[in-house]
Amino acid sequence: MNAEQFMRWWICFGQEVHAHLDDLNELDRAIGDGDHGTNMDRGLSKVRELWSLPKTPVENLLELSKTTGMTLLSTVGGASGALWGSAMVQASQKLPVQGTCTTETQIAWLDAIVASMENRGKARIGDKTMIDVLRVGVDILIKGDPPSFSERLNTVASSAREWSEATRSLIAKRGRAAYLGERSQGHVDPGSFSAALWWECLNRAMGE
Amino acid sequence: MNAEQFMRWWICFGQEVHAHLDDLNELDRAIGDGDHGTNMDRGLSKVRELWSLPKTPVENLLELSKTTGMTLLSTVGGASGALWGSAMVQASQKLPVQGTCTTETQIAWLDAIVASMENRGKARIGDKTMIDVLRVGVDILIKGDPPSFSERLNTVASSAREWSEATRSLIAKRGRAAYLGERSQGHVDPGSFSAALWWECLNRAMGE
Amino acid sequence: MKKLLDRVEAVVDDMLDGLAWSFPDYLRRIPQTRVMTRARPKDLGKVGIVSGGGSGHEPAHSGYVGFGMLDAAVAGEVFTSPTPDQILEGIRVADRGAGVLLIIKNYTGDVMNFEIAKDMASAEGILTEAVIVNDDVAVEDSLFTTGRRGIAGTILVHKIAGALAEDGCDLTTVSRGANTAIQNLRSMGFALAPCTPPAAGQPSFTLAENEMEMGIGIHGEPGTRRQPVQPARDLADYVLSRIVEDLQLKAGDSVACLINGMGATPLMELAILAKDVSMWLQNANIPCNFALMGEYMTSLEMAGASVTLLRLRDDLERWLKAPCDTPAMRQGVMHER
Amino acid sequence: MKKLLDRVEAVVDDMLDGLAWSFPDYLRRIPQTRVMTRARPKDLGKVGIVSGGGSGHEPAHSGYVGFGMLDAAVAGEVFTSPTPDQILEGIRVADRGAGVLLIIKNYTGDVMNFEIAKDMASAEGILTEAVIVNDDVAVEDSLFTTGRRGIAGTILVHKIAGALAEDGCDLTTVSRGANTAIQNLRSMGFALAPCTPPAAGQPSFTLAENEMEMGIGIHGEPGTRRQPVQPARDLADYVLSRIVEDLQLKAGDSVACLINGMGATPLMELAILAKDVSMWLQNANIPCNFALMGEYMTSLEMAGASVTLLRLRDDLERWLKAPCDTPAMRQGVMHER
Ligand SMILES: Nc1ncnc2c1ncn2[C@@H]1O[C@H](COP(=O)(O)OP(=O)(O)O)[C@@H](O)[C@H]1O
Ligand SMILES: Nc1ncnc2c1ncn2[C@@H]1O[C@H](COP(=O)(O)OP(=O)(O)O)[C@@H](O)[C@H]1O
Ligand SMILES: [Mg+2]
Ligand SMILES: [Mg+2]
Ligand SMILES: [Mg+2]
Ligand SMILES: [Mg+2]
Repeated sequence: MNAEQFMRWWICFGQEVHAHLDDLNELDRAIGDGDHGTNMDRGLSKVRELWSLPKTPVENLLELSKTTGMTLLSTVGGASGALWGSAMVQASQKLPVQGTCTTETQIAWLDAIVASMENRGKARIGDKTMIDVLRVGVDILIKGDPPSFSERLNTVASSAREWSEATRSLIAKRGRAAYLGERSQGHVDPGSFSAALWWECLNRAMGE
Repeated sequence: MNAEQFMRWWICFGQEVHAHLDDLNELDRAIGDGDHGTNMDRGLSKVRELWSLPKTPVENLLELSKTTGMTLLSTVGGASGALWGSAMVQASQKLPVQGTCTTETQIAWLDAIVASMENRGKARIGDKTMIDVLRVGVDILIKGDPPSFSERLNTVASSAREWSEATRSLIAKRGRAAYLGERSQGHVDPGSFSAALWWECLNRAMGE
Repeated sequence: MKKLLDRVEAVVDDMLDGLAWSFPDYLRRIPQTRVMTRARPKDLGKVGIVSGGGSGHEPAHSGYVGFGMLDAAVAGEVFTSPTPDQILEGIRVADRGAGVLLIIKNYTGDVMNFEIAKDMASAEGILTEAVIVNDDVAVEDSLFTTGRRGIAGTILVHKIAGALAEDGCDLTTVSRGANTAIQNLRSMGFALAPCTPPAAGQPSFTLAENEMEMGIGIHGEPGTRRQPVQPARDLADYVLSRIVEDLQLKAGDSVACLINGMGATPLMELAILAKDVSMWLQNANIPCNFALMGEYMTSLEMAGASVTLLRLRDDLERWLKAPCDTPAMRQGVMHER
Repeated sequence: MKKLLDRVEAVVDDMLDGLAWSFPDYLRRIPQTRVMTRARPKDLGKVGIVSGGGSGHEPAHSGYVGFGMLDAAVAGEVFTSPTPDQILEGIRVADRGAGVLLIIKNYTGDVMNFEIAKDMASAEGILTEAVIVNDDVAVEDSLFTTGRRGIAGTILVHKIAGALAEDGCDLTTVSRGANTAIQNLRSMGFALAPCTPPAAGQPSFTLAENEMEMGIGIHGEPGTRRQPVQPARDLADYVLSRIVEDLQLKAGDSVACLINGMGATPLMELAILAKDVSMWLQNANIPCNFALMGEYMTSLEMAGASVTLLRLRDDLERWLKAPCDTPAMRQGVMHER
């Protein structure tokens, strides 16, 4: 992954979230407080603004991950802001300060992102959160089968919405939806849906 | 007028107001605060309760008028309560403490009721209040033409709703509707409508 | 109609009991009446202050019973003025030997019922004076009609009269102070959504999604004009222009300001309106030396607000800032450091 | 959506400016932040108290900034927890050299953002402790999920922690007192009508004319159960039964009680609920030694209410009754005679 791919990826993520703003809010209205789209959109558009400044250190992946995290941390708010923001900051240490990073490094970094979220949010697969899409995806990338990274990434990106859809039948254990208990069943978790968009954009950015 | 007629009259008035509860509230909702029916009904049902007690001094017209007034005063509230209540108390002095009263006395007493209202409320004919129905009626009774009281009363009772209806085109000068200025036009004054019911019941009670 | 209540016909009684229970340090309900009075009566020899009106304006008026404001508040049915016998009870309990001031909002029903009660009190030998609050500039002032309504500005009259009375002024002085306040007091309100009186069971008027009522009173009645919904800034501009014109306020005049919610409008929106009001006043070079923002005189669950300005003079400002301790308004030098 | 506002994207900023203007004796907004702090900072050497959360709960939390309660309140977007950088600003200003207690409502977002800010503050050498309020009995308490939510009872934790801090207790003692309060605190709420977050522009849920939501939180979300509308008395009975069972309250135990409006419910209805609560407690022989009734922790213009009980011990009662002086809560021995 190089810096340009990183930026294309996150710009795409911001655009996709913006395009699905109402969908994400609607999902959150059903089992949360209706702001997931607004939250993510607020933060991701700030991330983009950041890069339109002239002085961005575009060649520093560590810095990119860290400032992306800091920006999300200070603009998104809510559960998603804390999780995405602090994960991107913490995991940034895995990335190089110069040049591209290897596939192994990228995977270790992605794993670190999700691990940081798991650590902070205490959610496990099946708790009906974005972890249901993020952890499953990272584990496929880690497993090394098929051997081609881009193929695995393709699989993740093309399956991510299904994983998100699969949260529908679950009872939420973490996040705001957990307060609804059984009433949370029958609705897709909003954070899992935005996480799917994230995988899709990564795949797109890496393929270009 | 004898005591029985007095009581039949006011019981009729209470029943008619109760039957028109929603109409009166509806009229008041348009240009007031929607409670004229509820107010009058609350007071008039208390008046009836009073007479179902065993110890009512039924043969004392003065006392009847006064206790009717006191009851209205302490139960109706609002503009109508103050006007009807204090008028009935004040005018009661015109009535005898024993036996029936003559037509002349009755007319003087009715005039005193309306005069008391005019005095307290400062409304004149044309101000879009119950005075538009009460003063016009009393003046016909006073004028002595046609000579038969019951004929004049008939005229008053059969015209009263028209007088009330005629308030529709007026701009209110007194009471709550006055705050609406020109917006009060096009609506019948609620107090004028209940006043019409009062004339109708008096006519009915005197004819029986 | 969806309301949190038990018996429609007993809302006022149930409410008064609930208020007395909630504010035991402040309020007592006089048994068998609808009069709320101070838990700790004012000193003997001081002027008593009585106000009241229809219910549905909470915290007005029982919320202002206490040190530095009212001695008794008389509650009528919802939006219906109280009856003279109840007002008389309030006057009796408020009389500490120096007479009683009645603070009446200018509605025909209120004025007449209070006047009748005043006559009754006089007949009992209780000295009384009455002042009539008519702060609503939405309605034209005229001798030939009912004149202007009394609305939220009434609270500031309670405050000022209460301070004078607590100071030991005599009835004439207290009454004169209240009238000075009234002469310098103007308000105007608007509604974004109507309210539903419990007994009526239906809204007092209906509005389309983009409509509002300008120039409302406090009894759920429609205003003087229906108009499209506007941003808070434009509403502030309109009502302040009307008030300032009516008061003939000039740059440099200082004011007190009350931003009052009508019931359903959240504090967030009132605060936004307050911001707009503050900027308007600043632009007009009218310093605000005393501000109140919150729900002071409501119309059940109506959505909307009113703005009140009181032109200040040194004495009015001093009385406004004097300490008071009531369920709904508490201020003092308590914890100043 | 009909709201009194200017720019949907700036509601929080406009509100904070309006609050600062309305309560100049109490509040300052730290420039460029969403932190409200005391106009007169607490004495040096006393523990600072910081709370906060999404906006839309006004007067929470900035309404409780002042003597005897909070030193800083941090406001997030509507119904969205504030971000760590803002919370850190609040911690910095609240630190008077004796450390800072964070009072957090138990929502994933709030807890995580406050925890991140706490880490940042520690990195700066500021001593911090955090307590998590989880008073909502509508939600089952469980280690394997998020646990119970924090709702209106939070105000009583502010009060108690604030009193301890003002008394000069050290951070551990203040934190322990707050936790004692939390352990004895339970609440439950219900909604008769939803609210509309400004950015969303539509109600968070819809209800038929005869439906209500039982067991709501404070973010406009639906409750744990939809049910037909019931009289206030039955609602009081249900929520009190749940609370009393969860707290294992026995006859003779004394409590503090908070009857809290969700925004659009008028004081009249809250007072009626208060009456029902008072009668229920009296029948259960549970004396109430301290009552609050009004809007303390709202959900924009949601219609509904919550009831909170705090089991009292001598110390808790003393701290609850200690003086405080904030925009939304003022009590003291000011005018006692
Ligand atoms: N403990 C957690 N671990 C992982 N993800 C979580 C956790 N809590 C919430 N989430 C995710 O965050 C999403 C909600 O984000 P958002 O609506 O922006 O925040 P909030 O719930 O504070 O309003 C949920 O849909 C869920 O996927
Ligand atoms: N000054 C007045 N003089 C005569 N009648 C009046 C006056 N003010 C009001 N009314 C009458 O009272 C009626 C309203 O009564 P009601 O609704 O019971 O009282 P309120 O206006 O206090 O709610 C009006 O329709 C009008 O006929
Ligand atoms: Mg959300
Ligand atoms: Mg009326
Ligand atoms: Mg009325
Ligand atoms: Mg949120």
